[in-house]
This record gives sequence, C-alpha cells and structure tokens, in this order.
Amino acid sequence: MDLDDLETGEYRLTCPGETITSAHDFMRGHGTYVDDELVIASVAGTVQRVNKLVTVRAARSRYNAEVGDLVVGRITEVQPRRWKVDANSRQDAVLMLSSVNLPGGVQRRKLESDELQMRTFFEEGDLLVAEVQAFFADGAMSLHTRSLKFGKLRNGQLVVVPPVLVRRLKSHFIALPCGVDLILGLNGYIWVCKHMQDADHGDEGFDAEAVYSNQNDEIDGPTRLAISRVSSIIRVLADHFVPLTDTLFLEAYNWLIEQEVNTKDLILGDLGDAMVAATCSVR
Amino acid sequence: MSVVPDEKKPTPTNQVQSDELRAQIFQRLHPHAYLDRFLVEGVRPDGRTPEEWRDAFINVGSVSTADGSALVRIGGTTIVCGVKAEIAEPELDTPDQGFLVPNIDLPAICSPKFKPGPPSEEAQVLSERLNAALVSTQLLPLTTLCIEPGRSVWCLYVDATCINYDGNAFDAALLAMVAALRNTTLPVATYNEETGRTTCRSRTTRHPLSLNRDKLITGLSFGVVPTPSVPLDPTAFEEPLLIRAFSVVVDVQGRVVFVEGGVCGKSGTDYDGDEGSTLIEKSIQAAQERAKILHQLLQ
Amino acid sequence: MTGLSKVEISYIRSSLLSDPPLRADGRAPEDFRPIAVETGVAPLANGSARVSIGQPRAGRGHEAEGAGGGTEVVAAVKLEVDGVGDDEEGGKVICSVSCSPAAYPHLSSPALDDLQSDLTSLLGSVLSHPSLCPQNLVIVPGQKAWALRLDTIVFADAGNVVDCLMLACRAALVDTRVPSTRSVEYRAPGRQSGTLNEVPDDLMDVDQSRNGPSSMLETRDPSSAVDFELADYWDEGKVLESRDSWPVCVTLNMLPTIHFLDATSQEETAVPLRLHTMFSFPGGKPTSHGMRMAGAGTSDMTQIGLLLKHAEKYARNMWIGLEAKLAEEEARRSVKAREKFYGGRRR
Amino acid sequence: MAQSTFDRRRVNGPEESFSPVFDEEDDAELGWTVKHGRGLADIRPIFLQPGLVSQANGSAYIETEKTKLACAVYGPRQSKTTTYSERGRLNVEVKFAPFSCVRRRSPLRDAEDRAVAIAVYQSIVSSICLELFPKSTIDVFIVVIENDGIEGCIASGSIAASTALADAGIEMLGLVASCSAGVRGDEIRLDPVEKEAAAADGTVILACMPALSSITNVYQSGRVSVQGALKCMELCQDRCIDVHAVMAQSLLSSRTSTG
Repeated sequence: MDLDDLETGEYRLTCPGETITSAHDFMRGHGTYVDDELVIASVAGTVQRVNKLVTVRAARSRYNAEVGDLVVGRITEVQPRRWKVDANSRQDAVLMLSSVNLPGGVQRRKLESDELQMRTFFEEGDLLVAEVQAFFADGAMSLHTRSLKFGKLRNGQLVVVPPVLVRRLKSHFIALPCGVDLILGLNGYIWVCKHMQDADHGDEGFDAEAVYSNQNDEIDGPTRLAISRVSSIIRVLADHFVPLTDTLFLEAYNWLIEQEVNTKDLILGDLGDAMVAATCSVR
Repeated sequence: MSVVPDEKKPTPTNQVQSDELRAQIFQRLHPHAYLDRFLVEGVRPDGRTPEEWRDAFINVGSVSTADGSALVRIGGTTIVCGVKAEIAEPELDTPDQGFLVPNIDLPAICSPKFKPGPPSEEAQVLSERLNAALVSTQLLPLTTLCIEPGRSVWCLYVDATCINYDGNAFDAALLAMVAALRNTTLPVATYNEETGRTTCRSRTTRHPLSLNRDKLITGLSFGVVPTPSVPLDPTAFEEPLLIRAFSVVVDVQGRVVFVEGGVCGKSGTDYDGDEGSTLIEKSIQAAQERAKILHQLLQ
Repeated sequence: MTGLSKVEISYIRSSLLSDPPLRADGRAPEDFRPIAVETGVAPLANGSARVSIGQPRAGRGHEAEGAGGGTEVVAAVKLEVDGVGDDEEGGKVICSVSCSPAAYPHLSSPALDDLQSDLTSLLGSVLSHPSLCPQNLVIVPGQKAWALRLDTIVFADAGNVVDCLMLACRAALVDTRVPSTRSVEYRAPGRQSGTLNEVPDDLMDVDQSRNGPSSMLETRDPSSAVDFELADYWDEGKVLESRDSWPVCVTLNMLPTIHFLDATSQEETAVPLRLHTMFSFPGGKPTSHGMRMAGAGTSDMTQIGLLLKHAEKYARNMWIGLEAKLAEEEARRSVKAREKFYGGRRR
Repeated sequence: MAQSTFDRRRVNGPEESFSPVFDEEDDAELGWTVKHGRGLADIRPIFLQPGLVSQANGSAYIETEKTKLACAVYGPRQSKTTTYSERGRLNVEVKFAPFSCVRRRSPLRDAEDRAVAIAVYQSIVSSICLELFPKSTIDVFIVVIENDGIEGCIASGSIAASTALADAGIEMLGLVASCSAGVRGDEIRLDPVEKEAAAADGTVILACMPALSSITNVYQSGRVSVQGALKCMELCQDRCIDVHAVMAQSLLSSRTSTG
C-alpha cells in the first residue's frame, strides 16, 4: 500500500507555506508551489516523493477526478441535452444525453423525442453510477454510463465518506457474501444495495424498463438488515478514518455477527472502537 | 385554445363560446384597438358610456377595532379604511397641532399586478396624492387634535387597504378616508401635569372629530384617450391604456379644490389649447354633478 | 443537496413498514440517537445549554449528507431590564432561532431566513405563551421587569431539529438564574421605614423585592419603589419560577400504520408528515403545551388519539432523563459558581 | 404602537406614538364570562362569500362576528424560481390591516403574520392535488380586516382559503373546514373570541376534511391535558361538519348566481 519512497522512510507532515526542499534538486508536484527557488507546500498533508517529483497529498480534500474513475453521483439539474451531476467534486459533473444508453438498443441514434423526455431517464435527485470519460476545458468532468454496469441506482442506500478513504481497487463493484453489493465511488459516495443477479448480459438483454425504473425490487427483511449493517460498518470505519477495502468489510461484518452486536449500538461509539480495533489489528 | 375555423359549421353554443374566446384573444393581443373600437361606438367594454360613473357604495363603522372605519366600493374596486388614534408629542414648531397620517396599501390580494412586500410605486404615489388632498383641503383642522399644547396631541393613522383593485383607487380611497374620518370618534383625553402622562377616562364616552363640514371632499378621476372623449372612472383594464389621467377634488359646495395629473398613461399626443380647456371644463362639470351624489352617500 | 431520489424514498418507507421496522442506522422506531446535554456553556449568559442529538461530526463539512452526523443546538438566556407598559404585568420571554448557514449549505439565504422565522415562531408560540411567563421576572412592580431573551443557534441539522431546540431551551431556562435585586425607594425623611435590610451597610433605604401579583396593587402609588439595585452575593440568583413547566418536545413522524421518533434528515424527506408535541410534567402531571402538525399529509382522529398517548409516554421518558442530567449539571455548577465568585474576590 | 423607523415609501407620522391608556381597566378575568348568548359548543355564525375579488382566480370573504378577513387565490401560475419541481408550490401570505387589532400594527411584516400563514398553509396544503401542477405556484393571499383572536383568525383563514381555492377551480381532495376551542379547567368552549382565548388555559385549533374524515392540522397552545386536547379535537371535528355545509352551500349558491 505504501508507495511513497522517501529515502528516510518516514512520513512527513507539512502545512501550507512550509518549505519542503530546494527547487534546484526537485520538481514541484501537486500541492506545492515554487517561490524564491524553494518548493513550498500549498496544502496540509503528507509529503510524498517519486524520484525528483515532490508532491503533498492533502489529508482531506474534495474529490479530484481522473479519467476512468468510477463515481457515484446525484442528478442536480436537467439541462438541454445534458444532466448536471453532483459528484462531490469542485464543479458539478456533466452527463451528456449522448453518453447514456437509451432504450431500444445501445447503438441507436439520439432523437429529438429523447431530448424531450430526459426526465424519464434521470430526474433531479436520482443517483447513478458512472465513469469519468473526459474533462471539459473549464475542468468540469464529463461522465458516461455506456455500460450495463452503470446507470441508475436502486434497492439500497447511500453512505458518504471522505473521498481519500476510497482507494483505487481492481474492481469497485464488490459483492459481499451476505447478499449485499457495494459500489465504491472514488468520490466518496458509496452505494450499498441488494445483490443483483448477473443475469442475461449482452446488448439484446438491455431492458430500459429496469435500467431507468423508479421502483425498488422486493427486498426481504434479512437483506435490509444486512444493508443497514454494512452501511453502519462503513460509517464507523470512516469515522475512524480507516481506508476502505473489500477484505475489511468482510472482517468487520463477521466480527459483528460473532459478537452478536445490534446494529444500532454501533453508533454509540465504544462498540465502533472495538470493531475497528478488532478488524484492523488482524491485518 | 384555438379559434374554431370558419368553414366548420359550429353549433350555436359553440358559436357563442368561440366568439367570446376570440374577443378575449383580441383584448389580450390588441388592448388599444379593442378599447378604441368600443369608444368609437360610444360605449365601454363594461357597458357604460364614456360619461357614466360606476355605482358607488359606502358602509361605515363595521370594524370595531378601529376608532372609525368605512368600506367603499366603486364598481369592482373595494377599499376598507380604518382610523386608529394614538397619542404623541407634537412637533416643536407646531405645538398645538396633531397629526393626520393617511396611507394606502395595495396588497398582493387585490390584483395580480401587485407583489407581497413593501409598498409598490403606485401605492407610494397614491399615498402622497391622498395626503396632499386631505392636507390641502383642511378637512380636519389639526389644532382640534390637540390635548395639551406642546405636550400631547392625537395622531390619527388613516390606513386604507385595497381588497379588490378594478381601477380608480384614488376616488375610492379618498371616499373611504373621508367616510372613515366622519365615522371616527375619540375618547376624552387629559394630560396630567404631574406624571407627564396622558390618559383617557373611559372607553365609552367618545366625541366625533370636528371636521370642516363644508370642506368634505370627494375625488373624481378622468382618463384621456386619443379619441375625443374622456372616459371617467376608469377600470383596471382601461387605466394602463390611457395616455393621460387626472383627478379633480371637489368640496361640498362644488368648488374645485384640487386638480392633479394622474399616474398612469404616457404623455404624448396632447390636445390643442382650446380643445383641452373645453375638455377640462366638461370634466369639471361632470365632477360637480357626481360629487353631489357621493356627498349624499356620505351623509 | 437535491433531496433524495424516488427509489431512496421508497426504500426508507418500505423498510419502516416492513416487519420488524428497520431504519438505516439499525434503530427501532421509538429509539433516539444518543443525546448529549451540557449546561453553562456560555459564561456571559444568565443560563445556557448545548444539546446534540446523534454524534456531531464537527469539522467534517457537508458530509453530513447520508452519513448521519448529529443535530447540534446551543441555547442561551440573557436577561435585560425593560420598562413595563401601562397595561402589562411585566416580564416577558422573547425567543429567537438563528440557523448557521453551515448547517444548511444547500439553502439560499431567503430560504434560510424563512426557516429561521418559522422555527422562531414555533418556539415563540410555545415558550412565550403568557401561561409560562415566570412571575419572578418582575423587578419593580409596574416599573421594571426582566425581559428574558432566549436565543438559540442551530449549528448542525441532521434531522429532528425541533426536539433538539426544545431540549436546549428547557436546559438553558432551568440553568437560568435571575439576579437578586432589591427595590430602592426614595422617601421623605422622618417617615417610618419598615424595610428588611439584608445587607446592613447600604446607604439607601432598601426594600426586598416584592414579587408576585400581591404587589400589583401598589403600581399606581407614586411613592412606591422606582428603581432597584443588584445584590452582591455569591449566589448568582434565583431560579425561574416556572422551571418545572418548560416543556420538552417529542416529534412523531407519521406513516399510515406506524410512527417513529427522532428522524434523520433522510427520513424527514421520505416521511414528511409529523406531529410535534410539547409536554411538561410539573409534579408528575402531564400537561401539553403545544401540538403542531407539520408537513404534507393527513391523519385522523384515531391515529392522533393513539399518537398522543404514545407521545406522553415518550415525553415522560425524555423528561425524566433530562431531569437527571440537569440535576447532575446543577450540582457541578453551584460548586463551580461559588469557586468563581470567591476566587474572583480574592484576586 | 410606536412607529419607530422612518419609511420613505409611506406617509410618516411622528417618531413615537402610543395607544391611549384608559383609567378604567377591563378585568382580564372577565374574559371567560364574556356574554355572547351562545352555548359552549356553539360557534359564531359564519358569513362566507366566494368570488368577491374580481381580479383574482378565486376568492372568498369570511365574517364570523368580529373576525373579518378576505382571501384571494392567484394561480396556478409559473413559479418564479428556476429550479424544476415536480409538484406545485403553495405559498400563503397573511397581512393584518394596520387597524385590525386593538393596537395599531406597523405595516411591516411581523412574526404573527408568519405564524398565521404557516398554520393556514398546514391546514390546506394536504387538501390540494399539488402533484397536478408541476413547475407552478399557487399564491394564497389573506388580508385580516378585523381580528378577534388569533385562533379564530387561523380557523377562519383556513376556511376562507379552502373556499377560495375551490372558487378558483383548483383540484382538491376535499374542502378543509376548521374550528377552534378554548379550555379552562374542565370547561371547553368552541370558537373562543379574543378575550375568552386570553383567559383560557389553552386553546386547540383543528383543521380537517370532513368529507374524508381526515385531519390536516392540529395547533395547540397554552396548557391542556391530553384528554382535554382530544376532547377539544373531537368537538371541533363535529362542528367542522357544520362548517363544511356552510362552505359547500356558499360555493353552490355563488355558482348558481353567476350562472
């Protein structure tokens, strides 16, 4: 996990305005600026060095998007041929009408009638999972949902954590054995929902009704309980500022079951501490 | 909302409905032409002739929380006016004069063109004109409001509230204010030298205000349109179409005490000197006749 | 924040309606989040309290959305000397609520103003009601009285802000001490003065402040007391007389078949209809000080009847809990106050 | 009372002025013994007339003895805000005429206006099919001409607003009727006047849709026992059926008279 290779091998914390090193020997990276031939930190966080490049990673910041990131967002506005999406970033993200799959085949042309019924696909408040496609000149990110994995979110609830806690993983779609799926948005929005069957894939199976449906599936009590448990685990881990990984969820979940803990007691504090101690020490 | 095409044979009820609809659309799209067509024929959209006033109605004393009140209706325009008497210290330069504070409120309830919030421009102008009319005519000698010179005087807040705005708010408001003042009674107040306080003996023993009987006034408003007629008592539809409007204030003997150019309409085409003066003379005559009727109502 | 999506709303509602009812954080319908109460938080106020429901995630900014966090309110009482009008008894309670923009980052400033005035009017209509006005706010009958200003600030809102506000108000009012005063009377020399002098070295004739309606008879007597002075004594003053009547609020969120307490912001969005009930238990006897229905939706007589019975029970639990906590705080406080006073003197 | 700030948008009076003080004072205790020749469970007669404000889409004037107020409905019309809303917005504004109370009210908006507006809003909001009016606003404006107790004002305001909405042809689930009650000891009086309400231990206002026997608003102030409050609500709900009949009658007769 620890990629930074500062020669001393130790973490160095710094604050804005603090001199890090000389600009002659090093290149300034993110979170720094150069003044009077010195590299100076512009954010508070840990100093990282890769060869000659010095960067400061902020301890806490809003989400900095990169192309290819998986994000969970919420529609804030419907505009001509595009949606505005809150993705916990500096600017609202943009989802173009041309970047979504429409009913009647993935490759079909967008019609004027589609523009008139954009609200039947996504409306204000809707949550969706998407991929960062590109950036506009003004820095706003453009999203796309042109995959069957992406689209409107249903059957669950949202948990919000600081974006730095979500690491880049091999897959951000995690299926836990307790019948709960997780979608870890790199922007810190995490969707916890009922496990979806990997049913008939393929373009022919694209079912517009299901993709843009505003109805939840039938969810039984145990699944709801599991969803609420997993959400609480995420909240507690985030409160303790623990980076989130799939193994961690599993351990914490099993610990909860072993201890026969009532979910609501987790928010009381002590139990949360115990859980974090138990699960994180294993690693 | 589409006009029925001519070639289709409409049923009689449809015919009536569609004619009505067409008239409405015409009125919305070309209000000036709409009004002109009527005036050329010598009638107005509400069925009156240009020289006809709307019915006026006065009801006094219905608001028990006020010291005097009146409700006035002129056509659709409805205004309630209440007088609240309070005690204040007089101004230094006029130690024996009380205060008369007339205000009109045009709240959002009375017309779609007004918004909730502070007084609109129109309300501010109207308040000023009403104030000018009431003060300049000396309907109520302010010295009669004195309790103890230099110490304590009555302050009469004359507040008019428009409930329904269908044009000519000035006439209705002035009528309501005068009627409310006529209806106002004040308790007997005494100033106590020792404590410096003014108290009233009883809630029930009250005296009417000493109004100047012969200065009872009524306001009458006229509009000016390009066609040679002066539609008087304009409605809310007509008001914005007038190029000029003016009001005449007439007292009980028919004397003109106050003439003022109105707030609505845009200046531009003016009449020639002669035409203009005959127009004004004619209107003043009409005003004097109307004033008689209104004075009777006031009594 | 653009509110919730339709599926989120239906998920929350169907979870609540499932058997057994389930909430996002695992609570049962009648469970509250942990409540923290602390009094005496504003040293310059006559009484103050900070109340939080749920764990405040201070300094974590807008992440309150979806992640819980807590609702946090501070209430403070300031007493100001006020003239008494001719037809007033004297003493009044003036409430105001201000909402920190940080608590509502998604609200425009006019919307925030509306929210503040709505909460102010809700609080005012309950706490400023004449039936709750403490008698001992009168300083000099007919002349001077304390105007009690109860100012509250909402620092964070993660749902159920009304219950939190009322808890903070009650805690602050119970914490309030009315400074001891003595009326000062100017008398013609030679007249018999039958005064009880608490502090003998006073220069003027002093008269222990006479409170209560019995002294109202003398208000028009020009020779009675006209001014007052503050007593200099370690005790900060007397508690408000109606302290066992300041109510607590329990908000019942209503779904057609069930009700639940202490809704989070998400739950409030999903279930808009609620009933605020304000109860006090002077001498153990339940008294309702206010009921307000809020939000779109309808109810019926049987549901309301049932809700009120439950509400009384919940309110009593909350009352007992708060009383215990306030007693604890009070014990701590009087020790502190005494130390502060004498400590200040010695220096 | 006092007009403290100079307002250049109005004609101004002196800097300060006070309500007259009377030597003989009313005894507040007398409030409960006010004589008005009606039984405890009787309400004041209601005069209700829809369609008085010709400029509005719908309107109503209500008079219950000394409580007099006018209500007008404008809309549904396009919302001013740019944000999309799936449901219509309801906006209630209440204004007291300066002469409507025992003391003169400053023409500026104050907390009481807002409190009455919130209560009326709550009473009527659930009766309107707002889901049928996306992006629109329905404005309900109320002017209180004479006020005889805030309880009566809220109840009458709700009745007038619901009647005006019906007069404007806005789709509703049902008419909202409203009634208030005052409690003192064990005695309950319906529709208390200002003095009675002031002398009461507590008051209850109930708004309901009698046609659907559903309750839209409960507004209780002062001190009441739970049983007392429930009893008040039941009495109010019974009386609301009569109020509903008056509302329906006034709407029907206004329809037949205008053809």
